[in-house]
Amino acid sequence: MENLLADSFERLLAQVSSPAAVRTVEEGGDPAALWAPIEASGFLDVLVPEERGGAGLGLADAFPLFMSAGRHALPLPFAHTVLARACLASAGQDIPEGPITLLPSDGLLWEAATFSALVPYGASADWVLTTMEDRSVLLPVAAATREGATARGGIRHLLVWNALPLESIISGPAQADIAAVSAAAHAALIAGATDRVVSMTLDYADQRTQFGKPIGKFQAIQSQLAVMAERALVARIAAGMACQSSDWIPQPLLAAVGKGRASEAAAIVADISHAVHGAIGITEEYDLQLYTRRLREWRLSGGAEAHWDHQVGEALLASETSALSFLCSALFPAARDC
Amino acid sequence: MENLLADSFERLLAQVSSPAAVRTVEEGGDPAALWAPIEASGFLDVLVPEERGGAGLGLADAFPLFMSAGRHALPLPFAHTVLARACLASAGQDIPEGPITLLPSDGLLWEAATFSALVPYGASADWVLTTMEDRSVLLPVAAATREGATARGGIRHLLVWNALPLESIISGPAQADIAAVSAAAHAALIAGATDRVVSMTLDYADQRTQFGKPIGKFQAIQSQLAVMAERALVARIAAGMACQSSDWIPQPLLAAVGKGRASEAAAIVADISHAVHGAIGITEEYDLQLYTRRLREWRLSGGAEAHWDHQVGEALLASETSALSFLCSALFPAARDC
Amino acid sequence: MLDTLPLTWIPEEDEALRTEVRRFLDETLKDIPDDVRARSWLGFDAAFSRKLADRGWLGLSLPRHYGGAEKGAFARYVISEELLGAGAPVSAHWIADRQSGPLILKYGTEQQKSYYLPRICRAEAFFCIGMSEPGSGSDLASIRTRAVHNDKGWLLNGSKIWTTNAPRSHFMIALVRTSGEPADRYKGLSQVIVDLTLPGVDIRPIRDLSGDAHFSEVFFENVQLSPDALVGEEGDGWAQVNAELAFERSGPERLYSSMVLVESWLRYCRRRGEAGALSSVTLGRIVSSLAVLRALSISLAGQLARGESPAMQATLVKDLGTEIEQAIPRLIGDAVANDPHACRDITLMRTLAYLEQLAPSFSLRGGTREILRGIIARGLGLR
Amino acid sequence: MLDTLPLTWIPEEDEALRTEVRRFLDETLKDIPDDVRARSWLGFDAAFSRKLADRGWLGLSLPRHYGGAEKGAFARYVISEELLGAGAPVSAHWIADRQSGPLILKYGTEQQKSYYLPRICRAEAFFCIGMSEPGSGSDLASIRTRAVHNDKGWLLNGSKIWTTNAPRSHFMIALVRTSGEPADRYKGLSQVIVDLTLPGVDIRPIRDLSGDAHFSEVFFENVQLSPDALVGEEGDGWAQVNAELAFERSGPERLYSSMVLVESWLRYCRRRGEAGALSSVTLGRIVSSLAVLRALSISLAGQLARGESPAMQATLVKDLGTEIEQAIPRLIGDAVANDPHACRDITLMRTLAYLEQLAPSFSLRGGTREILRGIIARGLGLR
Repeated sequence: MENLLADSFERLLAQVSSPAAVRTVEEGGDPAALWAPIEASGFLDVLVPEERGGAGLGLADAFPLFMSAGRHALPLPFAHTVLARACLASAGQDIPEGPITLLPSDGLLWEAATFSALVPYGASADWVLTTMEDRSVLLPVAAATREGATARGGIRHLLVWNALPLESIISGPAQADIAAVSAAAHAALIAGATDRVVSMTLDYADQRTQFGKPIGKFQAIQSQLAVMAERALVARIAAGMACQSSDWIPQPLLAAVGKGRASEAAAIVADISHAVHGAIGITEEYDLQLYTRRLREWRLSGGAEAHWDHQVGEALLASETSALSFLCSALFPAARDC
Repeated sequence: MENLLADSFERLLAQVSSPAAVRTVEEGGDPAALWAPIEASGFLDVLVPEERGGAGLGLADAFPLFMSAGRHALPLPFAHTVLARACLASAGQDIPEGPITLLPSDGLLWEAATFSALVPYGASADWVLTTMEDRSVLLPVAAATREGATARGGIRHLLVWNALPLESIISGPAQADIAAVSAAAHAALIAGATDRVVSMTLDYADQRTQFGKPIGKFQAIQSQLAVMAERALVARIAAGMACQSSDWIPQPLLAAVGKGRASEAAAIVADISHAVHGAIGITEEYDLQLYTRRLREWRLSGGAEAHWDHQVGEALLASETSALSFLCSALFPAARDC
Repeated sequence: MLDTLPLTWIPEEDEALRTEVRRFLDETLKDIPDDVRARSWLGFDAAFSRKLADRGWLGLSLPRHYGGAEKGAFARYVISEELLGAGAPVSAHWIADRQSGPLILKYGTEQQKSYYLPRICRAEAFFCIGMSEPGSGSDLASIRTRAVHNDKGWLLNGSKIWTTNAPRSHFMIALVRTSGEPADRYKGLSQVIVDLTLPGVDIRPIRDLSGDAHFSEVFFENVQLSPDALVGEEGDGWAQVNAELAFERSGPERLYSSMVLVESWLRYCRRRGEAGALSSVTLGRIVSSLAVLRALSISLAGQLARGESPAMQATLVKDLGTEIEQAIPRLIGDAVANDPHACRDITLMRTLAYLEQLAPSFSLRGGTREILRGIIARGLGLR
Repeated sequence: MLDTLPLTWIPEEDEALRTEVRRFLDETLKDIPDDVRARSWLGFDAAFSRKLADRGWLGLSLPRHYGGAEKGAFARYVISEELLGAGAPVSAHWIADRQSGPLILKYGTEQQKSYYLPRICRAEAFFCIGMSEPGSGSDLASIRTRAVHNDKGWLLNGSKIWTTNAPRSHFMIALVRTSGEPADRYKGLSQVIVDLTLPGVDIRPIRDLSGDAHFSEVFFENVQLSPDALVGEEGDGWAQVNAELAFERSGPERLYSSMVLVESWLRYCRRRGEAGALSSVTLGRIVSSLAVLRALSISLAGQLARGESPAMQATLVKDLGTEIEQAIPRLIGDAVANDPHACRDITLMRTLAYLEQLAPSFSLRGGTREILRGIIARGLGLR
């Protein structure tokens, strides 16, 4: 069943999240046209319990959908919204329409009488789900000023609220560690985008001729392509481990492994893909940059490799087991039926 | 004149510090036979002032000699002794016979009623020059128990003194930051050994045939050899900067740059040389391992790349200049005539 | 390419072996210091191998009537992980248990199976593998050692180099030329079992840079092999060897070569109390990388157990595994030396130095990185 | 190989220029944010270039009677360092000042020199360079653009791609075929100066991933060049271009592409007060690497000034320079994201994102890394 689901969503995105549509949103166009078919498809509720009208699936089932969002460089917070809706549903709260992004509790800074946050998908989300003092909070983006926090085409924005609308406070306890939830989502997005970048690069290496043969025949290029494929494989498996949960909440340590390794892979895959593509790869009209730009942004979002490796290292130091034992238990998902 | 000096010392070491002689000392043989011609040559006093019977040269002049010691994997603390003798001479103290190694003040640990230290050349030195409470101290190795702190053939030892002989205390103030002095010496040793390893590896790549042609003709091997040559060049220049001083004391920040970059290069050059050599490179009878083993030991001695990079980073943060300005002034040796 | 590696779980009954093995190793190895344990699958201890055999932990996947336990691939996986993680001296039985036994089971005659397999399970027959020859290196097609069919069987002449454990093994499985010329490349190669006590076999140990003599050069001068020395089909040697390589490239052997150092350093960090950010990041990076590779390796083990041949994926995992195995001593060295004078743990320092020296050899087994990347490139459709 | 790069000091009189230039830049650039400065030598500002010309800082090494200052190579080195380090928008005059002027001085006729050089010194003649062609990439020998000698001079047909600044330059120095066929490889190539206002020249900008349009494709359809369009000898184009490359590969341009980001991040770390170990190590690693490369680059500048041709060393430095220039955004990204929610410095984040996106282009200029490593291998005696 998951494959049917995943294939169907992949087809939907291949249709609606075309490079042209991605460019439109990146250039400040209204994301509503891109969001509407996604909202209408019902995929946003895959993790919402059946009794609340959702599909009642687990994070592991949603993983291929998140990868599709990455594979098509969807400039809207699909994965984040799916997780936010699961979170709101599990708190028994109403779920607003529109794209929702996620922000860990320490992401919101209170300073000089304003709240501010660097928000992934700040450019296209309507809501920010975060936690304050152990309460889930849904902040309306419309009430904030926003400013791009990346170079052209970036979707991470700095949002600043001069006052928080009180009606936005959800009267329920926080449901999960949003940092981990968001890390798992980003890892899956990276896995999807690396998949796309690898296949574009292999195609290019096969077609592009230099010195009388396809560049993919040169040993030095082959070596780079092998490294790229290896890292894409690591990102894929690491993200899969991060999303290996039967409910919607990832195991935090696995989310850390997933985001750390996927982040490292993101930079390596992006760099190699551009090295192989040469000048064409950095032109606006060639699509590669849509995916590599997103890879770089997702790598940094919520912490890159050093941040997450640090979490894993601290957890091991604090445990009392051997490294091998930690690998076999803490760093491997619980059996599939859990 | 420096070239005459350097050539003459290089010839001496080529003669006395042969692979066979190095192996003898590494296997626990008496280093006296190897030390005698070096002591007799007078090179140990190149940095001692003329009025004390030395050559009165500066560290920059000694740099090529230190490189020679590295190039021949000399298992005795030649560079360290040269610097220690300069230090003792500048403090107006007597200079004992025999090889002297260097230990920064924080290298000596007082614990459980003993002094202990991990000492480079602990296997072959007679004396350890260190500082205690701003005093230069010369500790006799004979009074300590010693235990190898590396794998086979390593010359770094753990020395433990149950009591310190009082007569060893030199009644003079400390003359220099021994950590920096030792870092500059190790950087030069690494530069010398990488030079040797690079030329051995290039020769091998030219001679060894696989799949019908010399392996040096394969693009993937060429790429590795290029990286190796680049890193050897970095080690060489970095070490040269560390040793760019007209007296015997290096500029501490340049010593940090030198040891940090040379340490990074040491690991890369050693790894690539072995990758190119294949199985033959890790045999005892092939000489490559004499130099790569020393490279790895020198890399760690007194701090590897992270340690020294940290020092440089902290210095830049604490300064009030731009990074460019720091590069142009703090991280470049003062003009040659200083 | 990437769709074919699903997360795979080790069955509970195999996982359950772990506790028992761990308890046995804790007890048996308690006096062996880390710098000796670091040799792990280069460490030779025939008595230790026999202890494992006594517990039924050798030849686990072999049929019961040959002395095996008829367990699935994952039982061996669990035991291997625990042995390697603890740095147990497994080299006496390792090749027989992992490669030679399964090879004989798959390709051998009934006579070969009933002779060799029970001995392997009892740790009475230790095997080594003869692949490289002087001058051949990665180019195995250039093999010149030749077994000529004669009326008594096969007459063997030539030599093998870099053979692990030859002086202490009972048998070698050698890849030799039985027909054709070196110019025929992979055609005409076969695998033969050589009894190393036969006249004409001369074994000369090669010391490695750590002072150990795990390697040897083995010379064959008119060694008369019996007719049943041949394993599998004459001329199929290259195909048989490659089928083995998929196992060799993706097993736990390809992840844990530096594991004793990780454990040693971890204990040191805990004793010091405050590890510092660099150490935490390094530690996290190492175990995160290993965690992902372990998941890949288990997935591949599952595929191999189901009879699939994920050769390209196995090669990807081997290349990644080598990378982290070789990076570990470099990374830990940098972290330990970050506080350059703090460490008085001589055993840790010796373990570190040993693995720094030995790490280059990790990319020699199972193909150099250039060879592997060429295979990957082909797998990606590039040549 | 390694003996030939002695530490070299910039003469005091040239070093003295630094203070003046720095003061000028502090004042002139004070309102330009870091994410704009990050474009540096891609930043186009003709008025700024004219201000530099007014101060006598263009064409520094050219003879006085052509409008230059007759200073040594190091005066330009110092000024370049300060311009690049500050992220000054230098691209208008950069190629004319660094490459085209010296080229014309070396190979040009008296007429060419007295026409172009004074204009270059006054920032009135901006140049671009036409090398790559659609489909040629790194393989410059496959050039197809052709200038055919006719009675009015040279008739130019073909196209160039990836030309920086073509729409805003007055002239292009193009490498074109004047005799032979592409199969003749490097034989028959020449350099010609193309007045970009001539009929038949069609320039189509190419937007890059950051939204800028520094690159262009330039088409030539029966463009009639005058007889003195040829620079140097007919057929010597390849040799002339390679002589230029040694300069291009080892100058300060090859170290400071990410320098504005380093400065921006350094200020951020200082404002935060406590940088953390990871940031200190990263910062130290970056500036240490740059310090060593800067020493190498200065040594090479000295050799070039003395008329030597350290082509292989220049290539080593270029490859090392590209490595650190490309590593800087990756390293700083990891360090900034280590405290993932702390940074509210939008300008730093934009500068970082811009350089992350642009960094791949750093290995396009002056030869891809594979090309460079092939040159190094030849220099090492390997082919």
